[in-house]
Amino acid sequence: MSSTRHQDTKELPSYEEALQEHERPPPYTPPLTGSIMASITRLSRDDPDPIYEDLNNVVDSTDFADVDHYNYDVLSNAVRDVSLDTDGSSKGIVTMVNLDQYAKPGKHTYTAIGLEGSANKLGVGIIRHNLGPLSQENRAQVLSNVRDTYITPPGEGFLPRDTARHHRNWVVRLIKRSMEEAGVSREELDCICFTKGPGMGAPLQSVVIAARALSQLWDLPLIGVNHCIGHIEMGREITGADNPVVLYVSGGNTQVIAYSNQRYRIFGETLDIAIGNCLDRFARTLKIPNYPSPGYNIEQLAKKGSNYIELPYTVKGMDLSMSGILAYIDQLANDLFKGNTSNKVIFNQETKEAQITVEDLCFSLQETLFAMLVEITERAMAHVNTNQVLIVGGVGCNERLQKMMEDMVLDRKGSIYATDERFCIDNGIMIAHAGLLEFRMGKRFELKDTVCTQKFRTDEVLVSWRD
Amino acid sequence: MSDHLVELAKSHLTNIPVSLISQGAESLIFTTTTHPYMETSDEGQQYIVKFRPPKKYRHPQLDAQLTKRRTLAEARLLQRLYGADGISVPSIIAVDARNGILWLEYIGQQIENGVSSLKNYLWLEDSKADYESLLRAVGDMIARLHQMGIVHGDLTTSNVMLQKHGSQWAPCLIDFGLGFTSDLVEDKAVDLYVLERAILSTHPVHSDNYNSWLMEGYKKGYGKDQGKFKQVMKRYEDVRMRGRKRSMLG
Amino acid sequence: MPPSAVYKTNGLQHEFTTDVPRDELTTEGKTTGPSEFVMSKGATDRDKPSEAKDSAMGLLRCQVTRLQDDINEFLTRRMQQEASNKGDGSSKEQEAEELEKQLLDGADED
Amino acid sequence: MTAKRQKMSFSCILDIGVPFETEKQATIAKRTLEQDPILKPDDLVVRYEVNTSSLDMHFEAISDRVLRVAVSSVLESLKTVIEVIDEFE
Amino acid sequence: MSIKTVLPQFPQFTVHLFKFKNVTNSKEIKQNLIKGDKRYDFSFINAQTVLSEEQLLSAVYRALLDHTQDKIRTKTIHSEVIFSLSPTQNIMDALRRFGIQDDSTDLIVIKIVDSNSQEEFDLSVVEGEEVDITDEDLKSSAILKTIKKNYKLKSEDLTVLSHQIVAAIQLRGL
Repeated sequence: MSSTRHQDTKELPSYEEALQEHERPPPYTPPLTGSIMASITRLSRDDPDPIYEDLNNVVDSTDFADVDHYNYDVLSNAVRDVSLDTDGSSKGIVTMVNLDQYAKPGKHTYTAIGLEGSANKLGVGIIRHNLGPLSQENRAQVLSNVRDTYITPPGEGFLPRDTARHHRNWVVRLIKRSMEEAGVSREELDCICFTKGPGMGAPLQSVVIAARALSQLWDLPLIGVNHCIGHIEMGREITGADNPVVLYVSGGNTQVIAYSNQRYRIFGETLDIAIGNCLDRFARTLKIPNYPSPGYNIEQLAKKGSNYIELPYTVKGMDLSMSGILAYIDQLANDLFKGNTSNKVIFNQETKEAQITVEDLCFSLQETLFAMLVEITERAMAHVNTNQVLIVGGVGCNERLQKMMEDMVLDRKGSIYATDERFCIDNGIMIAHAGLLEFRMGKRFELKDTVCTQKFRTDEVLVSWRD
Repeated sequence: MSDHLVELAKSHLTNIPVSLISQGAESLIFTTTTHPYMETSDEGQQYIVKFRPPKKYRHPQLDAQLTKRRTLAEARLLQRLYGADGISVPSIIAVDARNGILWLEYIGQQIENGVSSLKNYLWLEDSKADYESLLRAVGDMIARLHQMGIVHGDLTTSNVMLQKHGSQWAPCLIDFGLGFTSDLVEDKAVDLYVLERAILSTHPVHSDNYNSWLMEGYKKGYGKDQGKFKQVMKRYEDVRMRGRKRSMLG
Repeated sequence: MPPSAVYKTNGLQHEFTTDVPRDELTTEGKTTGPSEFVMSKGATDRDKPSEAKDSAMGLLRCQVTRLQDDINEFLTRRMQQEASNKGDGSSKEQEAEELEKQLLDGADED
Repeated sequence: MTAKRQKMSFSCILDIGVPFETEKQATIAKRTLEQDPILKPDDLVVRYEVNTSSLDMHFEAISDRVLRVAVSSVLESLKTVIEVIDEFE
Repeated sequence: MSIKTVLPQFPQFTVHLFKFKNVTNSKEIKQNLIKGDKRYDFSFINAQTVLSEEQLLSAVYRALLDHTQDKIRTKTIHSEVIFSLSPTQNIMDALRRFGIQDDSTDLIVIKIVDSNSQEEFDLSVVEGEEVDITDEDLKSSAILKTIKKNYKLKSEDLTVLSHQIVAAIQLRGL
């Protein structure tokens, strides 16, 4: 059983560090301890701050720039495959579809740039495919993958207008950085991929503007990509999961997906709010920092909690509901802060002392929400008869969720696949990868078809590149 | 399928030769030809043993709570539904709640692609099959369930088993672990929505037909009480709208 | 010729030019910073636009920024005037504000 | 005094001219900007034209507020286009 | 005539079931039971309240399960069998409804013994006529009205009714 995650994960800031970081006045200086996440989120920073320069050097030497063709051998650590004795489920992607019918004569590779900005992360990545079907032996190459995150003060969510401003003001610098890191010239590119949706309207629009201008300037076709499909295809490519049930968990989405008949079909999903949204909103109630991400800080607090408090548990078949849980735990937190000693769950009725901490609340929230996620995933696995699970989306980085999923999958003798921060959290490379698959199947977008859409269901996309 | 869970089940089932037929999300389903207390006269008669193992991934407190709650909820609902007019569910043979075990009447038989669940039967795409009347019958039965104030909680085509009544297939509802009693229109509407979504994802090619047949049966199942039916329908449309309108941010 | 604009309404006309020396121009607009809301919550602006290159397009970017500021300020003054003339926060005004919020922050597409 | 809401006229008009170096640049800007719908057609009309190397934009709105929001939004995007051209042409 | 059976999950116990008609000493049996006379260590069940063998064995199963899990509510396994016939948690009520009455003439007698020791027992304490214990025989002495009242059931179909009774027995108190 190899369940090692990417080493850098361990160096993420602790909750206290994150807190200190946020209280520090401007100008922005990332924490010294921060490495992979801090560096990804701030890779584009051309701030002359020496600390930041150091950080870039660290990243450059270990992760990105010194490996010209950054391929997945480096990444095999990031894959969690809990049962190696499985039925060859990690054979990789074997496809009968001809992905090369539009290949340019004499050219042996395809290269795409991807632009993502559907929420508060702006990402640009460049990917390369060789001719032929993708497989363990013929894997996609990540040439660069840079990201910058819009961060708000503790207790606040992000407004679309400010997020859009962030994207607009960074997008050109990120594209430039991405091209430089990849060492790719514009002549090598085959297409420009962008997120068409789903997501927040203004941020999506701010990014597609750059994509359209670039496409005309370089005379390259545009490919609009469904954000969720980007997550799924990148997850499959990175981990080698062949035909998994996909748990897609992020700030805006909570879905259990499985492939059939050229569509990624949604078997289960939230009936109200998304998991990431639920965690973010609770983080706001607690007024904990949004850096590096609210969910990450809840995870750190939860690690220190131990008292389990019973919360509502609402699973409806393969669907689930979270708004009731959020309302309930918000109330508990508010009673705790206000010292409402009549609350018997929080306060010992004899001593009037709090018997529950903020850490316990985070712990209980995670235990309850994740148990629900694992349960609906398992139900979908039983329903479609598969024993592979792939976790994608920002919340997929959560180690507790991954561990719980692993425990479930072990009981089914199956395999779990997850990626680390670079691919779990919204990024440009997944848009490049999924877009390139569409490109190889001959798909092209006219300018008039590049208007972004806030609502774009996963099952609307015809998955032409799979059998 | 996990061996240690099977061993655990067997440790609670001394002298009962069981064979695992499926591993659902929360239970292992075994069949056996040994009745827990009756002498079996009929050779080949089978019984279902449903075992809810502890879930390692869940916090022990939550796990104990859910396992107990669901074993009992299922048993109680089956007790209420068994013998009710126009409803078919398996009968209870024995309950070992402390070990999470339910003994149930065996429902269904083998068909070309596995057990005779509605899911497998629809997957056969049998041109001679009368899917329409079958799905109407399922809708009708769900309506009766709802009129009794019972919500299934996990309506899928896997959870409808088919039994031969003469030459006709008749539906039988199973797996009430997520079921509960409720007379709220909302709960019934969500129950239907969950089914609609399951049809959509599991039987995408014919989902429109299947869903409309189900709904016709559901309407008919309300008999004279069309007012109640309309209330559920109205809320069902709301629930669907919520589904479509739901924020779909990345 | 730098970028320019002409505003017209009910007989009134106003012209905007951006014929300003290069060193008075910047890519950082006065009216295009972070929202007041987020600043009031203690945000710091880490997301200023990149500085303009010393190129024709760099200059154009600065000029458009200036033009945008001028137009925004001019129209804002007119809106304030109109509001004070009317003397009440009429429902039409609220409706308009709602409209503005919709454009900036998005709304349901259905 | 009628309860019926009066159809408002497009009384607020703004014309903007942005000179690029080449017609190609102006065309890229036009084609990039004109795809996205801005507000409802009842509230606003926008037209883009390229005249030699100049991008000419014409806005008609029912109020100053609508005009301001629309113009500022288009100019925000325009700045991105210019930056892209500046950096990658 | 009688039934001797071992439930597969509880091989350590052997279960004997007998049925008597025209019993004349029910009052005496009941008095000795109350006194705790060891010779009367049986389950004496009012046969009017029993519809099927399934009902009886289901109660035996329930009693043995609770016994082996250390969860019995009454003093002996034999009184527990009678309690197990009941759909409610009230022990006195269960004994009154399902146990022997002064005027009982149709009796079902159950004896559970250790399979290894095969202890002897003496049924001569019952003065009556032993009969077969098939479902047919059980039905002949059953009073449906009483049974339906005891279990609060309405079904006319006796197979369904019997299954419903089993469910009530299995779910008591859960």
